[in-house]
Amino acid sequence: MDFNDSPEEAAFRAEARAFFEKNATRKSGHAAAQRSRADDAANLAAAKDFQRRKAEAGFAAITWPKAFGGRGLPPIMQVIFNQEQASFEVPRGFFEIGLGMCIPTLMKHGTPEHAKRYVPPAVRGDEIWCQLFSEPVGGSDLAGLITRAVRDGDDWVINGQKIWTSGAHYCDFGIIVVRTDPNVAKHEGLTMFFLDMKSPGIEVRRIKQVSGTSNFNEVFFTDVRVPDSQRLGAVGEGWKVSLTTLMNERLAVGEAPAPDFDDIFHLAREVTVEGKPAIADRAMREKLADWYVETQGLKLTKFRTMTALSRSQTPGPEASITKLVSATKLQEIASTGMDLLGEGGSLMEESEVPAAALFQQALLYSPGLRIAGGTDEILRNIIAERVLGLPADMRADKELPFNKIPRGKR
Amino acid sequence: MDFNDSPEEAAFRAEARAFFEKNATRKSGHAAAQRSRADDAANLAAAKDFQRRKAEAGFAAITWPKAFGGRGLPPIMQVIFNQEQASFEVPRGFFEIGLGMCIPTLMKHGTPEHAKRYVPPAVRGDEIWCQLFSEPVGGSDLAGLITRAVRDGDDWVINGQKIWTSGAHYCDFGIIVVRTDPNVAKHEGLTMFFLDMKSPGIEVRRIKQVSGTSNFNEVFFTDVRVPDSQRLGAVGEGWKVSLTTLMNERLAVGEAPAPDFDDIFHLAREVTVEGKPAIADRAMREKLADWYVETQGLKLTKFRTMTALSRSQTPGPEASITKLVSATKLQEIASTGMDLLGEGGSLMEESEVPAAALFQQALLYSPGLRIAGGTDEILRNIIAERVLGLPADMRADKELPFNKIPRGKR
Amino acid sequence: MNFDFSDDEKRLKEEAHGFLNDRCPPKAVRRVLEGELPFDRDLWRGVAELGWTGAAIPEAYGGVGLGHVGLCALAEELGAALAPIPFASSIYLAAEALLLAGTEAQKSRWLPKLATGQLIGTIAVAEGAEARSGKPLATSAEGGRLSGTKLPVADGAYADIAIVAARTAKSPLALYVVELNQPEIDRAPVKTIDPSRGHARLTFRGAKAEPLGSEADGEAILKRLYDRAAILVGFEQVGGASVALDMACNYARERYAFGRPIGSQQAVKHKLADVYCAVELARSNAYWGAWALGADAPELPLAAATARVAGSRAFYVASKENIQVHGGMGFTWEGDCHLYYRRAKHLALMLGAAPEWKEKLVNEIERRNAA
Amino acid sequence: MNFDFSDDEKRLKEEAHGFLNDRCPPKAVRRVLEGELPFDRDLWRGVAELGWTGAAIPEAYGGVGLGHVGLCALAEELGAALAPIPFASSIYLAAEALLLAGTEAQKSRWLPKLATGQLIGTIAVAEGAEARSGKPLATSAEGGRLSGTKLPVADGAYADIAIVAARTAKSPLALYVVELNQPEIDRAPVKTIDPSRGHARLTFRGAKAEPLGSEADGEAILKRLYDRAAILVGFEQVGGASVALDMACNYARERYAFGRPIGSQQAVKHKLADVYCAVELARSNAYWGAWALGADAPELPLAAATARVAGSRAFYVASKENIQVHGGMGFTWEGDCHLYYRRAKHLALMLGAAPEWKEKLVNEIERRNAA
Repeated sequence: MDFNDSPEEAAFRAEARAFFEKNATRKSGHAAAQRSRADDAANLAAAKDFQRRKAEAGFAAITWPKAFGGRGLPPIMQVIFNQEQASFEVPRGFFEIGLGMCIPTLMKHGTPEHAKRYVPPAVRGDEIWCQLFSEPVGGSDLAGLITRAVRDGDDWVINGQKIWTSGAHYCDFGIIVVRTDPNVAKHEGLTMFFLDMKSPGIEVRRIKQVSGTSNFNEVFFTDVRVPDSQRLGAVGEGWKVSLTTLMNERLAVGEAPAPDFDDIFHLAREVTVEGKPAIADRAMREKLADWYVETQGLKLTKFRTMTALSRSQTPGPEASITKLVSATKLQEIASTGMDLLGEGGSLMEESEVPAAALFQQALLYSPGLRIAGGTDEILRNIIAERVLGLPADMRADKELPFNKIPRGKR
Repeated sequence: MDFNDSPEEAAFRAEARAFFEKNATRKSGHAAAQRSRADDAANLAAAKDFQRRKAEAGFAAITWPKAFGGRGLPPIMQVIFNQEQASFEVPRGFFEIGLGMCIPTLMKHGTPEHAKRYVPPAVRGDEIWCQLFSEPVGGSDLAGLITRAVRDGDDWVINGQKIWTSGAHYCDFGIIVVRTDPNVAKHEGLTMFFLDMKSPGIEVRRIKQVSGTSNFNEVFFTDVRVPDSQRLGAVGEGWKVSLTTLMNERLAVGEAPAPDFDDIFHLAREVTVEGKPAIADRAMREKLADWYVETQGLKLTKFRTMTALSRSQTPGPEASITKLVSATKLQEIASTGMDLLGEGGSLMEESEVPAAALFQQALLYSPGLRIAGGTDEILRNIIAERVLGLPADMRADKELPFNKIPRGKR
Repeated sequence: MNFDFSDDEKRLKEEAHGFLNDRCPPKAVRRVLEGELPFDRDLWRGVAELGWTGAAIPEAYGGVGLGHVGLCALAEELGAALAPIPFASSIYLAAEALLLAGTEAQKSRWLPKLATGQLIGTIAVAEGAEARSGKPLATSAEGGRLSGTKLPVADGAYADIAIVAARTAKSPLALYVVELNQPEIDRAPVKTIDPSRGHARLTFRGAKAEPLGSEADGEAILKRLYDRAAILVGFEQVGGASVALDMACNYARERYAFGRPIGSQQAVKHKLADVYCAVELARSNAYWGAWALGADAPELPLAAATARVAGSRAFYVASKENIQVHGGMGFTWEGDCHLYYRRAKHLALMLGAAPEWKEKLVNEIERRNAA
Repeated sequence: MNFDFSDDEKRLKEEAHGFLNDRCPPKAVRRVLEGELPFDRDLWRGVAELGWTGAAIPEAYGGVGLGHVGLCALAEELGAALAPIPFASSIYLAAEALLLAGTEAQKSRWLPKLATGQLIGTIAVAEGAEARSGKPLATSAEGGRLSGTKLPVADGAYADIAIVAARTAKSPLALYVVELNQPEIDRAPVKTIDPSRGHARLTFRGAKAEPLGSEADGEAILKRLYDRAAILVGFEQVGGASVALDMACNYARERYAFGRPIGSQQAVKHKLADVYCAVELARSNAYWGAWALGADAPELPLAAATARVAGSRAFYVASKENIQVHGGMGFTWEGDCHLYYRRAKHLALMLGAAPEWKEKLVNEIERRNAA
């Protein structure tokens, strides 16, 4: 057992670090800074600029085949790049979905012409992509979607509504799954397309979240025309195609944001409770120990995954534990951090509150972490079925034509 | 809001207390003593003697109609009797099932002759009854039982096996549910009988539990003949009849045995950890507070139930929370109590270990509390469906003939 | 045995339920949450007209003299409705403080106006976010003049009077009644996790202040006041928790996924069964508090701590899992789930957080065992 | 990055798995549990012949010199099999103590015999059930003679030597090597929660004892020894937890109720998913411990505490929920579930309970942050 890079890995790490030293600022202090990720114009421009520099330096598509402009390196190299990146302030949150999910789907299911036209500008950051899968009726039942596409000559005409679409308001293109046949079983009547987000008939509305930010959108489709040439995969094969995308999502979904163990540990050292530092309290110490065990366990589990990657093995759905464990931990840490302040704990004036009200803000965004990208319940199902081999839930919708499935009032 | 008895209740309480003062010994100290309830011959004889005295004093059938030899009092009076009883050392564990479940079923579904023959000796403690419902194949799926009864002239011939039968080894009679028609749906092919436990073809084997004691039995039936006159309810109505019995069981299932809050509180005051009483440790204090809140909450919930009873309202399935909460609490308390002792915590020599190894013993019997009389999972289903009105689980066995229901390997 | 509200109290509770259903739906809470109003003045007038503000204030001081158990019944309904009004500040804290420690003159002067809702009262103890620090109070009183800063003060921006805790030459904590409309007091609204309840920073620059109770007794009065308020807040928590649980159950019955109501899945059913257990334990413990409050029983401090710990947990758990059951919709600003989640955490902190109360609880049991 | 066992270690682990499957099924554990045998002497001979007892003992002292990461791999398999042999006492504790603090003469005298399993060693620290009391040791040493009582001592009834902690005139805790077959030592078996591992009371009445390490260093050596042993026990815990989880999953797949496997119910699935998370976190933390042990890294005390807290929790939770999934059958003596439950709690207590290790963990982080 060791934590050492192989010679190739060490060389790549050095190259990545040099890139960041040249193109980004090293993080100082801890926490706080990593929070502000508003998707405003200034941040978008900065992100596009940084993406272009990554592309020019050969870091924008590390694991992709050379044929698509990638470097063809094994996945461990991407992990190493991300590790190095973690020490720097870099723009984030604009390209992950496009490059992590949409473009890989396009590369696999699109034509060579599609790839030639769309991959290079996506990699350079000139064009941004979003993913239009979830719908209000669906929730965890992703395939229960009802947005329709009807064939009309060489086009398809889309009507319906998508939701939880990150970045729809600034994206150039999107991939979308729609129902093309409601008379067959749920998973069999779906088809995938890509489309121009500026197409007539698309309306984007931002969703305000509990935390007050708006990371997601609703997207409404009224007679939106998409040429059949923009279909990805066969008609009726949309579910299978979208599994490519979702598999990539699962790898991308990582641990919850700060505050984590380090933040509450520092808070407990700073905050005074009844005349003593909070960390002197044995009840607090036991909680800290429990969180450390989880935080460290998740970090080390990632090292086990990296080991599999660096041996060119494919890591399994074990990674599902990361989000499941860390989202709940985040909510507990946020709540406990506030409790340290007693009657003052509910204050949210950044200038008045320890750690600039990080814990208060986290209380508000943590519930979303337990939902987005697979709820706690879905993740437990994935672990139970795919890792532990337990039988699937009984299905009420199995083998029924989609339009015969009970749907309730909302 | 008050905790006072009505004048009738106060008079009955005084009468009950006088009975106990005369016929039993008041408890001293706390915990420990209440544990030993071996069902040996000496304890059985003492229990029969005490039951006879209860019957003579009019306390053996407080709520039963006068026609059956009861006093016809409202259920609150039974609660008051039990409250008074709690302060005394009395033999327990022999008559609860017979008088709480079997005889009420017989009174409701048997003939007047049955009642005349069997009720008085049961009330006086001369004859003891057991309940033969559970089977190895069944578990929580009580109605999934496969013990068969086949009609033969005026008799039925029973073959099969029951399990988890408390007291089968000393009982005189039992009530039994068997399958009389495997070709109809699960709940429709059952019939209930009562039988003499000394009938030829019955073999009783005691089950040794994890805790080392044997409170339960397996009972094997080989060509056991039961006259049709001992049928309770119509052929095929066994499930409905058994619901009478089970409703009574649910009311009888109470909180878990010691150690409870008081015991761990005293332990924490007695045991020294790192030179200080364990109770000085803030981590321990938070746990104590949590358990107190649960213990007190359950006790007060019982007062709410009593209030409903004393207003002659029927308490609902809310009582299910008692066992659900207290069984888990018991296991936590047991484990934490042992942790206070560190490396010495696993010792079980009663003379060496604080509280005479009560916590160690509890660690071993607590898992049974989370299973017997309805598992944690069944209780949560009951609360969700009957209290909160959530929809039932999807049923794989619904509307199938019993012998077509998938059954697996074990 | 009568461990329940009386028939009269139940009737009062039902009336309150109907009134609040009508006058305080979630969209009324939202108007305060979103900053349209500092608090719901119409609702405040309404509850005052119904006599709720004077419910537990003796008739001699202009109240209804209904007693504290009745006030508990009202508190449960106010909590269920998330009422965006200064009820807790003015009634559970300011009026109760005057009842506990005021002189005859103080009671006669302030209570009738608090009873009718004409005046709004509050309490000002914390001095900044680090309210549990146990550091000496920076706010000081000398010669009837008060100086220092209090933060956060619930309803501080629009309250008329405040009970203020200050250090004096002789006492680490003495209480004062302070009229807030003085030029020597600055008030500024501050952001908290629950904007449906207004909070402010109050800066005193030699403001006039009148002692409440003796200087030496300040800490004892405050402890007793908080114990009593904890029970009333406990009922608000039980009320809020019950509604959050109901919302989750309703949604779980109606929302379909995979061709069936999500509430038929054990993951949802069992989660909600556990929430139900937490809520019922909190309710029973709150009832104990109501009894202790009504009877002024020696068990009051223990019952208060028990009700508070149980209530804080129940509302927090119920509101957090209500969001989870609602999935993505539960996390939108437009959905109402977050109103309960915010209020749950606010109430769990307002009289001090769970660790303080757990400590009080165990202290109290030790004290009773030693006695 | 190579955060996994090496191919050689994996091969060793697989061989161990096969051997223990064959030689140490649950019914072998049961023979010790039910008092038929004090420990499984055949199995002990078998593992000794395979060189496991000498795995981490240097070749110079008759061992195999495989190193501690290899020993971790074996520990996981021994834990999975609930091996009813004095492996932990003799190897993780006695042999390791000699390696850490023994003189050349002591090492040469004892290690070769411990390495071949010819001798059985153990450690005797606790003095009665209240082992966390922090009271001064009652067992004392003077002039090479030891007096006092140790209880519980794992494998104390049949071990040949023990490392004994005693107070001296100069030190609150010094360590001694003691041969147990002396007339001045009484040994009596005692009951514990896990009878598949024998324990005894040892009474020393002026027994001959040889100092191990300097008197002044006793506490430091013991701490270091426990840290190292915690990692090895951590692997036993991960092994045991994995088997308990597997048992539960197998049963849940095969056992039908209501016409379907119970494992298709979310109540069971989600419970086991949570157990899986606990086991995987424990496994990853144990790997960190293995690395620290192999590299003798400065992180060792922190990694040890982390592995211990995670391992104790994982095995306890897995074994307790394994009973629950098995329902009534899980609670019978004949069922094997309780073997894991007993062992889980025994291992969680043997080097000190979770609260002690959580305290060590936070202390260690504070120390590292201060540095």
